[in-house]
Amino acid sequence: MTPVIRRRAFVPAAAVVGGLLVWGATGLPPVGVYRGPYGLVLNQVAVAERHATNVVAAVTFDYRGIDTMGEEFILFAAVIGVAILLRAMRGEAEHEPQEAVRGRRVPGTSNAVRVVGLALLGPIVLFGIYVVAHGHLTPGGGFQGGVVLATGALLVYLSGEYVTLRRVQPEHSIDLGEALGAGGYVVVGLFGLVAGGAFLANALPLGTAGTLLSAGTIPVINLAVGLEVAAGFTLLLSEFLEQTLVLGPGRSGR
Amino acid sequence: MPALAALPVAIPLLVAAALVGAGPLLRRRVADTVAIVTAAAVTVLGAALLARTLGGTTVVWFGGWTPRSGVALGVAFAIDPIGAGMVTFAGLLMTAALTFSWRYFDTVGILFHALMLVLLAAVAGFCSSGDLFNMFVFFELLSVSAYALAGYKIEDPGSLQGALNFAVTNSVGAVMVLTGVALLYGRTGALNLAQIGTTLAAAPADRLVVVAFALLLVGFFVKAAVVPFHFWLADAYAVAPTPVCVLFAGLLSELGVYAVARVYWSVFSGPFGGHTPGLRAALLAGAALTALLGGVMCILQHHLARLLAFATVSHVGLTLLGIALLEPEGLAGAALYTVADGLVKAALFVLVGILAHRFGTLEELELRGQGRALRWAAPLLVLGAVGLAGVPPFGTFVGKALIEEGAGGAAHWMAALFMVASALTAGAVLRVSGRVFAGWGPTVFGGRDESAEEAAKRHEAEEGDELRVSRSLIGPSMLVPALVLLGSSIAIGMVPGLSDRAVVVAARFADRPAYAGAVLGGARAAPTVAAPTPAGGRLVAAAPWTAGTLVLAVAGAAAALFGRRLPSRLRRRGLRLTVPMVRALRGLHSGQMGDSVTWLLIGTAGFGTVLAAVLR
Amino acid sequence: MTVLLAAVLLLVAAAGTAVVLVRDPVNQAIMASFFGLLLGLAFLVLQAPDVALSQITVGAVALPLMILLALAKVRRSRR
Amino acid sequence: MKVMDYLPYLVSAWLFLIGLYGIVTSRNLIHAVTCLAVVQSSTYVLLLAIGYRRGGTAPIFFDVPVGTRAVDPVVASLALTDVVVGATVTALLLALAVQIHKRLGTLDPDELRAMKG
Repeated sequence: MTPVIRRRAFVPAAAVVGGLLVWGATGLPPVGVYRGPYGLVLNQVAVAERHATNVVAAVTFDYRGIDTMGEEFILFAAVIGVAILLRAMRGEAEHEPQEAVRGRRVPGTSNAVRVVGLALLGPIVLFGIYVVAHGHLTPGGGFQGGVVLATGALLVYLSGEYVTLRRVQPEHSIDLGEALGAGGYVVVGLFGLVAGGAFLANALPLGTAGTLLSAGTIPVINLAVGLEVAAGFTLLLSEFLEQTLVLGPGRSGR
Repeated sequence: MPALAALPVAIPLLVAAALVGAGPLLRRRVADTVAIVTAAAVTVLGAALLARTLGGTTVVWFGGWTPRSGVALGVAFAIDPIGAGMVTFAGLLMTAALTFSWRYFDTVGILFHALMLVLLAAVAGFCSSGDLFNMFVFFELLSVSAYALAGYKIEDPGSLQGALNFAVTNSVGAVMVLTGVALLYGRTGALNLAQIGTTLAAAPADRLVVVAFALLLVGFFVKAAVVPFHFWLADAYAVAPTPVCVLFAGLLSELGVYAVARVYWSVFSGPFGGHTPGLRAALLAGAALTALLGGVMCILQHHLARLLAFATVSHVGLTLLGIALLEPEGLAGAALYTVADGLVKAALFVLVGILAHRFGTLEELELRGQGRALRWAAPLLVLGAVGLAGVPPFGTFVGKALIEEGAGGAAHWMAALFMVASALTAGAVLRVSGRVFAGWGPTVFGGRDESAEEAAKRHEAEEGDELRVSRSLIGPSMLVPALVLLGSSIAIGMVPGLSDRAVVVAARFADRPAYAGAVLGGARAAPTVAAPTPAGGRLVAAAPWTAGTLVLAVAGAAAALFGRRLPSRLRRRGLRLTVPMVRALRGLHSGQMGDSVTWLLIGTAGFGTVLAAVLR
Repeated sequence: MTVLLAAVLLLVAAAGTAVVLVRDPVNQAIMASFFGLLLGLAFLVLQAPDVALSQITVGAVALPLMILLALAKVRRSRR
Repeated sequence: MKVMDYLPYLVSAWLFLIGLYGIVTSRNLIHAVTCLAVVQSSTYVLLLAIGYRRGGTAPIFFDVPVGTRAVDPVVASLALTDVVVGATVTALLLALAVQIHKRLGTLDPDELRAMKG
């Protein structure tokens, strides 16, 4: 198809599909009316059963914990995929990283930026850890906190010397973090199988609802997910960053 | 033994994480061995599950959250023999694929093994799950690992484009599935298949149910590559590394069909119960189109992996025919056909991979006559063609016979369709065998619109690292998988009384109230006993059609190879008729991402409108 | 509340359209970040703070960043 | 009022279709991948709208007692993980696009097709 034919074929088909979607959606109750039962039952029982005040976390990490394990491994697979897809480029880049970075650094990072970046780092990392650790109590958890932590790592990259950092920080430790986070989730599941009779069953003391050390396995899984997401996004960002920084300045041309 | 149900998912995932974590400390062969052992373990677990579920559906609630007064709070795996059979099948294919890659890649990272194992776990979860959103999660998981595996050969631009088209088209399909799930959730407030089915069965189907069904159907059809949702497939399969193709062609496409069957019988068979004739007609039409178009595209290919990719499209259509009958017999046939046919296609990809490994090309013309150096592979390739044709003792014959019988009064039409489609694919493979191993046939293609120069250019572009490896001898690690795969397909055809047992199992799969009782009641459902049909009859009925398939396939291959000896007037007239059609068909299969997505939307509009018409 | 929700959702629809129609990829990435932010806002109004937090960190920060980095790479090698 | 009741569903359908339009007409793979992110976001809007309850709070009973009218926690859980997963899939696609550009020097889908022959 040429672009013109494609557009002409697309518009009527899209109109029909849009019509079907809207037609089907009018079979839903009006927005604002949720009849349940799934969510209504959980809102009633989850806090008592799981001692987690954040019901979303209880659903994500326990009632539907197997889904989240799958989602975590989607992240795992995607990160591996990016590493595989960008592998050759890395090989090519390693020839002259030093000069390239020097070329980048002169107009780029000033000391002021570096200071501000590093000053921001502390609060960001603290915030990330807080978000991960309080996932079972208040909004947040491993997914959100993990991404926050990864942006903290990015800050290190941006304000520091990327190549130096790469030398200092062994790349494998991030792989290891990812593997630990992903594998840790499965281990918690297997632990539940052995100690609690079902995969992912909670076999830890539940504690007092509303306190940091409560909700049994949920904070543990949150931690595993936080580790996995932080390591995974750091890897993703650094894979893309490696392309640009090591190979030269970003915005140029055109 | 609730452990058994979760382990085919948990073990490969844990091993994959461990492989990545141990990373640089591992030697290549250690990683190979660990991965192969893991896949073999999943096969054994699957077989154990299969044996166990023959007595009744195994239901396991994660986290121990059993349902309360009919409301599922957690996620369940509800495994019946068809699901357990798919897990076993996936484990077997993965074992074969990983064994094959032992010698196939010169350098392969641990990441490859990790991705393969994640893919295996995803398939196991997908086939075990009794929860709609959970199915979606595993569907996404297997898709994402498949995207990365399809693009594995980064030196090959074709591979990257194929993977991108694959990923974008399938992601759109996944969004459609999720939209369908959301609509059903908005109506029923449930995600458990049995619970949704029970709630929906209480009322006749309305617009929401129809649209949700259409979205799920289209989303799964994209994965299954049903026409017109198949445009991404050839580009992705043709360029993926052979061990990955073994899985893609053997299993991945069929999973889309499996999903349609699972979702239809557990959720939609209640509300759509009164509309089966219309629905059947719509599904049969799509399946027949897929089988025929795939077959025609198959004989038009000169690149062996593309040829097999279109054979996959065609045979997915045949499998879907069995499901589309909406009868237990057709379903039983489709289940057997999926496994037996998947084994044959996987074996064919292994053989083609051996050719690529040895000769460094997959272009049929360049391989002409070269196969003499690999004489022993010739009978295997021919055997594979025989398997595609559905000839006894291959299991494909039993599956085919069941589907044809399930068609009842239309059995002749069904048999004719099977005959034509599988004669096309089997004939194409026979043609390849003749050209490659005996050196038969012309050195150019008649009526082709691709010049030798273009082919050479494309070949050059496609030659990636796997094709440039040392032309070492073919070791047993490459031969044995082919033998085992073909042998397993034959073994399936020789199990006595298998087709009768398959019908019983399928009847249970299709029994929605029994399924709901097993899942929500927490009890094992008593197996429904279907009226046994004499197995001999259906096999006898299928025999003449099978002979016809073989004759057509051989004749077609002979015409392609020795067509020059036909009177030239006849030939010219034939070419004049077919060339424009061929050119048009090739033009449609552009491999352009925007085209695939446009076709996806056109197909959705078409299917949606038809379903809205027949289901209301 | 409903008016607020409607207003935010219309903004989301407009921003989504803009993401598609802005053809220059760099401007598009910036638009995508804005779109991600608006989506996060909509999720807050829909009483889903967990999702909103997730959306804002991912959709408004991490994803546009990756797009910009990918573009930077592509632009550099185009010269 | 009828339209207001269904507005989120309309917005979701619109995002789905406009995103697809972007993919189909795109002249740049990275642009197309970003459009795919718009397509994906349609499901988040749909899910959260389905679980929304007028006057309900977030399903977090830290400051409010259990029994307070709250929105559905299930859709939030589904959407929250999906947001992260969607982004990683997008990252995978971006990596593919970057590699394609490296190998072929263009990101235009139509030029790429011509190159494939």
